[in-house]
Amino acid sequence: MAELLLDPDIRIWVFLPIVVLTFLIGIVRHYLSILISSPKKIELQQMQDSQALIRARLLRENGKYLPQQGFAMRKHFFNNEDVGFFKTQKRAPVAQNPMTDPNMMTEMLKGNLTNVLPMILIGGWINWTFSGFVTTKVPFPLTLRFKPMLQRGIELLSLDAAWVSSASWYFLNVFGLRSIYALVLGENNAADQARLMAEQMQGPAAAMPQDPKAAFKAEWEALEVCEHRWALRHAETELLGPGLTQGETIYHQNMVS
Amino acid sequence: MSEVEFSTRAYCKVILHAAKYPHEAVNGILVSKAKDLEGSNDVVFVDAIPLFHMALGLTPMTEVALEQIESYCSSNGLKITGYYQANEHYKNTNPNFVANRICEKISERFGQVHLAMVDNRRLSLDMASSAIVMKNRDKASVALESDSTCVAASCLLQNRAYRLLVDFDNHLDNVSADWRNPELNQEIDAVL
Amino acid sequence: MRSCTSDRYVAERYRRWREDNSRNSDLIVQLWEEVLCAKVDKLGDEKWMVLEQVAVAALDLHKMTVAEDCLVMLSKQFPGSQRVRKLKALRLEALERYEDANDVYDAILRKDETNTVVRKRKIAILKSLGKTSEAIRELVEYLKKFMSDTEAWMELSDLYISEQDYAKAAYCMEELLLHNPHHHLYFQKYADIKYTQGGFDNVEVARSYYSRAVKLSSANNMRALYGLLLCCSQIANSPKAQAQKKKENTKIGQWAAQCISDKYREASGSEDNQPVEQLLGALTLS
Amino acid sequence: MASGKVRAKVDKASGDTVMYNDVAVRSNSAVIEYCRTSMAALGGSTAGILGFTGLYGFLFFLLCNVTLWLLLLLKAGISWNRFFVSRRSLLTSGLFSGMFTYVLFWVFLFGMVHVY
Repeated sequence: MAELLLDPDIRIWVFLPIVVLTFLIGIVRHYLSILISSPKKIELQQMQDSQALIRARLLRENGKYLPQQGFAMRKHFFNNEDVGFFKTQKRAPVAQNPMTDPNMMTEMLKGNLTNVLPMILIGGWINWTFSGFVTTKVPFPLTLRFKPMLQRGIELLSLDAAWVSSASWYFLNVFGLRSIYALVLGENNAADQARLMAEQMQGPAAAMPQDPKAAFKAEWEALEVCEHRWALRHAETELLGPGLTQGETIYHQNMVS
Repeated sequence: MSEVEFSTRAYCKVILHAAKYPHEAVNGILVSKAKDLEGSNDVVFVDAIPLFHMALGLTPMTEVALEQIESYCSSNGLKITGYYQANEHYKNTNPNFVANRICEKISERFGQVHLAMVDNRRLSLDMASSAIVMKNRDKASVALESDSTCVAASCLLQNRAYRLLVDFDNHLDNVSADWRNPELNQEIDAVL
Repeated sequence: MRSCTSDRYVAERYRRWREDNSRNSDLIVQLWEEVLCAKVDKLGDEKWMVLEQVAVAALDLHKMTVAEDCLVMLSKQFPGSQRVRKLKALRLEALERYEDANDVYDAILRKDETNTVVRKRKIAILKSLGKTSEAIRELVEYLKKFMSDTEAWMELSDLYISEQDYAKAAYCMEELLLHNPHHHLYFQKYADIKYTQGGFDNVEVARSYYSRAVKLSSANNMRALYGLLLCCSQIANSPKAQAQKKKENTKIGQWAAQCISDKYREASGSEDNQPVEQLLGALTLS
Repeated sequence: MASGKVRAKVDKASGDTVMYNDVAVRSNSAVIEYCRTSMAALGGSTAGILGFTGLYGFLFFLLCNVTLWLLLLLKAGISWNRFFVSRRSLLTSGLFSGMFTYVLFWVFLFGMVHVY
């Protein structure tokens, strides 16, 4: 196959700048989002609901470590028909339209401002500035299937699939620098476009506060069927090993037989 | 009316125990030489045994500690004659239910028991005067072994000797820490 | 060069204390005065956290000048911050101006009613005024809203103990067990409370929880071992217990006693520990 | 009193319940993730500069990973089970995300040095 010779200037003016730019843009995004994001304000009611739900869940999971009475008292507190927490606390269904809440609106606007806008702008700008270059070659052979992925922006049928165009190189960087951001900026940084994109796909539904009424109902049901089995019934036996009571059970068996 | 006297060792330990845990209530046991007590109304506390700084209100570990101290005393010619407590509250010097109950328990087994409360307001780096108040029915008066006792206590506080002090809670956390405080005893003797 | 490493080392220790929530007030202030005070600017962003930590420690030791220095620096940097306001209120508390402190806390709560720290401070003021029963009432109210605040449950448990209301104290400890069912200290403390409460059934419950604590700590929790021994000896000596139960408890008690004396032998290095042996003799009953 | 949340897991071999400190486990795995990313970046750069192509590059990646794994085991010592839940997951977890970083650096430095 004929080797392609690239102009070394492409290396200095296209190949390298794309890497540096993508990296720096990520850093800037991180700090920008810190700058303009405001701490989320939580309503007292919301907090109480979520803490009650946590407590009920823990009761279901770890209730076996309590004595029978302690468990029954708590279950009564949550689930009693007349005075139970889940029965008496009435929560209005959450408003379906986020547009009615001005707080939500500004939050969404801010989110868009840091996520979507720069992505479109910078992606477009890079595409426009550095379009049409063959920048590099991947050091391993690839099948033709990869051609549209790696050679965006250049339509050369005869070009080997291993060559990478500038636009594709940019996208490779966007996704590949992910773990480097984690290294440089720490976990949970805002520079990660790929993660943000995934969030965008799911749409705003996931960001909506959960409906406490439905959650209470679900938790009530789960707790209703939860039976108490004391995990410490044989605590001593476990401690001493099976020797202590096993002798006695064998004895009983002998008695029966 | 009987006279109560603290030896330097006992007094310093009480003070250091209160100083080691300034944010918590502490308590402990005071002991006297058994043979000094015969035919005399006066009590001399020769040593103090710091007990707890956490969860004073719970009995199981107190029972264990009293058993251990009792057997230690009986094999060393000592006798439990007193109980001290420093409250969590800065201004409060009144014995609470813990103090009363432990005193009752002790007096059931060993006869008369003196209850000493530490007055937190009088704890300071220079320890000018005795910081101990007796809270018994017969209102015994307190005396210290000598004038140098206060000086010794202040010296130890400034040296941060309370970091050496081991109470029964420390002992339960780490069995090799000795609640008889041999190290601290040496330190106290050295200061005198 | 040396000083540079040493103040970095101090900052490292500070960070560890912050993360562990340990209250080493005297060490913090001592290190601050000896090492960090002059070089605080080198710490970068961590400076403000350190200043807050030192301010609280200094208030704890009633070193007002140190605390005020920190507070001045903090309020210069963060003029409108609620967190700094809270520290200022803490200073008022240290000066025993509880009314003023309470006013500041109320003002913060009006702005942000979910601020749990401030709510708890208000309860702490009640406690430091000696109004235990009021503190309990307020804390119960607080817990109705913030049900999974383990720290508050712990405090409520201690308050109930100081009021000798062991049944309620035990209820609070149960809450901690729910949150952290693999921690031996909670099991041990729950058992302590149950044992203090007294009565045959409670002691039996205490025995189970002590056993669990022993198991979870791989027999390293001395309190749990002693507690197990006490429970067993009490049950075995009780007239209510049946013969088989007595036998079983004697056996467990002996096992616990064995563990305890092993521990002591380990610690003292083969030398026999007379008081302990005597004690075990006294406890392990007929 | 308690430091961090504790999680329990039943050990299948002995039927014993083993306790984990959740916070500690998570911080350990975060540190491992750091090591892995750095290793992938450095390994990728090395492969690019040395000019490995095709299969050799991927073999070099595996080599790097195994070396890192051995080094970690060496560091953890005999008591590895005090720090990590399983030894194998130390090798396999995050292999793919590491690969992405590796390939990026490999392509980048290969391009810089050998293509032009």
